[in-house]
Amino acid sequence: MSAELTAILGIGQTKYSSTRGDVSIAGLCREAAYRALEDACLDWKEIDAVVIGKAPDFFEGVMMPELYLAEALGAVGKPILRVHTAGSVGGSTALVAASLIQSRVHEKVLTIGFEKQSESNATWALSLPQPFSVSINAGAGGYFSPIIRQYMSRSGAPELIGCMVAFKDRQHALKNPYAHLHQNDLTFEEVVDSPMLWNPIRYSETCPSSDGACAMVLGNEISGDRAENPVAWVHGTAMRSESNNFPGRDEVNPLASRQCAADVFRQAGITNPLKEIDAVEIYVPFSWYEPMWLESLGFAELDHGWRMVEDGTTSLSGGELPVNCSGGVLSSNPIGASGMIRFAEAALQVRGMAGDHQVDGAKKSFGHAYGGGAQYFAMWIVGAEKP
Amino acid sequence: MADPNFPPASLSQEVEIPESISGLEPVRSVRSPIRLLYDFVPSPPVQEYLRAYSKKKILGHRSPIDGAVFVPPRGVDPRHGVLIEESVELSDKGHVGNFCVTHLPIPGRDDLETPYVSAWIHLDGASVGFLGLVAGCENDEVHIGMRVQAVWKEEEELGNTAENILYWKPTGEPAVPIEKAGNRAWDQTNE
Amino acid sequence: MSELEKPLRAELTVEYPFTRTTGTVIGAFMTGLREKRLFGIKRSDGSVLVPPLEYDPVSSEPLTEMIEVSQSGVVETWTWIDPPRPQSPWDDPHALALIRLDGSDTSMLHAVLVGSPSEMRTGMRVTAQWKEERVGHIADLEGFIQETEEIDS
Amino acid sequence: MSKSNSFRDVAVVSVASHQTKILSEVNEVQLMADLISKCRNSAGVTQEEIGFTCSGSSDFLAGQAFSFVHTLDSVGAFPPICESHVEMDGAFALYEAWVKLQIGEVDTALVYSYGKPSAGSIIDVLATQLDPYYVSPLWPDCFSLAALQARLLLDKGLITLEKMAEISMRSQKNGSDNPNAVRSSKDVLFENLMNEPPIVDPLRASDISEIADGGCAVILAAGDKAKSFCERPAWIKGIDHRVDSHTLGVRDLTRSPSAFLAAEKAGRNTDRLDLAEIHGMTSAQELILEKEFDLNEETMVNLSGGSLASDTMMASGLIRISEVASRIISGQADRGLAHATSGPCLQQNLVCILEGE
Repeated sequence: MSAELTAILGIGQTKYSSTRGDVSIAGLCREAAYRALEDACLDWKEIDAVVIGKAPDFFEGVMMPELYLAEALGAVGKPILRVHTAGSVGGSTALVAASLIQSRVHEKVLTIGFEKQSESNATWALSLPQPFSVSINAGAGGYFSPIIRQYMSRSGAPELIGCMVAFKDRQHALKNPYAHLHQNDLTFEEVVDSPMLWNPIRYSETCPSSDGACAMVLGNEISGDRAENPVAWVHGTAMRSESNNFPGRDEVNPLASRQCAADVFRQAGITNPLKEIDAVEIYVPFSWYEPMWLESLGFAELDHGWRMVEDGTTSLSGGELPVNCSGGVLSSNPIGASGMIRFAEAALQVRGMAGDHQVDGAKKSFGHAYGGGAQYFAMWIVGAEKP
Repeated sequence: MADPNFPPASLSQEVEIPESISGLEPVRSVRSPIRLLYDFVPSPPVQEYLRAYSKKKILGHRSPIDGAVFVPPRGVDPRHGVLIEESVELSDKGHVGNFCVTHLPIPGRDDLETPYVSAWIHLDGASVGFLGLVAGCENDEVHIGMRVQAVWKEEEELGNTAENILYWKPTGEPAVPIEKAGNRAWDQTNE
Repeated sequence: MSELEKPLRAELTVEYPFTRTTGTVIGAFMTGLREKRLFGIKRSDGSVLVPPLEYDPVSSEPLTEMIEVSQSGVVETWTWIDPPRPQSPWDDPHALALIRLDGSDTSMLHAVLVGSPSEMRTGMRVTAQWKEERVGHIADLEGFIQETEEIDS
Repeated sequence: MSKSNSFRDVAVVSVASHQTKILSEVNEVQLMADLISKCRNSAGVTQEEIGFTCSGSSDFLAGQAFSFVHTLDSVGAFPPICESHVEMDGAFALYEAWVKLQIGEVDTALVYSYGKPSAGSIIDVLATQLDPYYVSPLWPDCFSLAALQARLLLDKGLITLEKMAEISMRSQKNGSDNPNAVRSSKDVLFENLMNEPPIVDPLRASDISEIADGGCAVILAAGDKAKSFCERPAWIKGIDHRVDSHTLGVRDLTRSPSAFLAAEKAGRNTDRLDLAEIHGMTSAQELILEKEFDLNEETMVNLSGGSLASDTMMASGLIRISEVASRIISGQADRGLAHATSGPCLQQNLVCILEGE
């Protein structure tokens, strides 16, 4: 028995911004969901099931919000699932939706990730002080900065590589009308001069806090064949997790990341990712993670990922492997949706529907998300042609 | 790709606001604060760990599978998924496995002057690091592999808390070589 | 047991001052509350949903036609709350009920302000009682009280 | 699941669960390490042999964001594992694992879930589950909402206080054989239950579920693998879940259409049922469910005492599945229905039909 071929039939996003003050939580989600349905030329009745993902419920203060959202998302009388796998959740959610098609349980599934961070303060939600523990680590930056420092010392990367990634992604964002940050006049010097938050991480090298939702309609082979708009075909899906803080753990290049990548490339029959993949959307909440993941995923030799940044390989303007053409997490970060945006943007590229940030003739692309202390990984490879 | 400046077609019909309120300043947001109380009781191994601090002792947990020592104790070995019952007393000396210079204030820690250094402290005898503040030297003197020792509160201020350790200060001993520092130590001693 | 031997425990408070943006439909209902008015929204079959949602709660189709409904209605079911939860808008014991307002085809959850459960029964008629100071919040509605005409009859 | 498809044979081959009023000797991570080890050992599998792991838990219940990350320790997730997590009852994690096994790439799955409601106030926590604009700011507690539902049933003559007391009595008597039952009694008297004053009118204390801490672990395996792990696997003949509207004033609260639909799609009516484990927060909800599932005298309901005897939010549904499965595995029963619910007044429901060979 083999898996049912799975197609991405429709994609919908909301304009990411720090506060979507004009909508309710349901309104935000419905905007993305309707755009995805309209792209797929379907309506609620034709959807068999809904899969929702988002980061901690504390962000909006609605526990298990899929219950409240069921009636806003066409799910009444249908199955609805809610996924939560830390920062990778948007990616994992898309993979659970894909598994409902691959298993032939359903024919058409709506999947959506969202976060309305403006309802509260995300930094608080992430660092609720726990009794009896000494709180000295401020936010995710405090956790990831030592790991970045270790990468720098291991690879010998020049100090400004992180700034180069941040500048490149913000330039890419100018070509994506949905991106949160549109910094038209930003200069590289301004990126470098930005205040240091968690040495070596500058403010300019971190992601914004956004409101937003991203939705996709996935379908089986027949619905992919019959679709009016171009579809993307799923060539591989993989997720991996590993524990945190155990002896000998490679935090810079976690084994779970390497194994997840090996699995997804194997499924897609890809032996030389750099040559065979045309566009990449990887989860980069802190700029340095671009070269780190390029190495871990096998797009670059170990300790050489930073060279791809330095020589422009990852730039949309003529690079061999454009990375985060959408502007990436560094330009838009509605946490629960951020992983799904990577997956959706990868699909937009092979559908040829990425507008101004389209990579010409992209045939195969890679979507990626990670979460926890770089412990949770979700990846997919999508193609313009059937696998 | 759809234009984000226009609503999706299905949502393009405007809502008809009743005339009686149509000219008034509309409500755009509501406040709904949430306050939930939890009774936090640490697990027995953590209770033992916290209590030991009042005697200026740091306890770890030793895995029955491979002898790896975890601090603070987690009650389980995270690689093998088995319960750990054996406690071991650890030295209050170790080395900096890795560190972060933070320029942001932490909510609830007004006592910390920024920038400050938080570090993964790898105690002698432990197989993983745990977080601590490094002080007693300039921030830019802190480096991976630097040997440190705990600076404890005064006897009369000791309680059942990890806060008994004010910070970690350099000992001046020769540094642990970078390739043997932090998590890297385990692979080299056990493979 | 000495102080040192007692199990260590601590209270953990998780507290957020959420501010929720409402969108047009919920915002209009909240505006109505501020103005001592109650609104519903028409569903595709012509029935009226109170409080209004921007979508049909079964079909998920968008709803756009808001209309005013009566401030009086019927208790469909109820229970007795004693004591009220610390964060609820009420300090005193009261009934919690599903109330179907005249002109509405669905019921809404709110309090009925009576002194004891013996004063409550399914089918009783109630009418809205408003707070003096209203900001556009579901608790601007202090609750419902027994309709006086019914007591007379 | 649609009827036209033929699905791969997947079975529950091993279960372990624990419930107690207040978990104090160990924390959730240690509890789950113990249960997962027991489960794996009884099937004779190591974590490396498990193709997919899926868990269910709630941050709100734990009072901590990303709480499930810590519990990954209890699995022993190194070498890395293929894993996912739902912020739902473990029964839905089991559904996700069943779907994964249907794809055919892996043959074995570990499912677990846990909850420690004693750490906080579950009735306040559950109020945050409701419509955030109109309902949650009124802080109605879950039992009050269930009481509104019970009164509707009573007013319409669909149930009686006597019927409710019979359900409570059944739970307490059945629970006396179950070490995980927190509230149980061999000698409970019908008159005493009837004479209890209402605590959330019209519900009496014995009509509402006994909140408990706990967890559950289950191993699923497909085809021949299942037979190699277990002499008599509990085959999943059908599994489905559905959701109703969230708005209480829109629903007919005397019914649970999603429970009915899930049971129908899972194939409830294709053969007799020896037993059923149903998940309700009140005796009245159990009566609604019995009707939706068309249960009659030939079916033994809640032999464990059910969630009235011990209700562990996030795990109660998975525990229902494990209770049915363990009775099939041991040969006590041939075919059973297990049910999980979530949301106010039975909003979301999952049904799993299990069968021995």
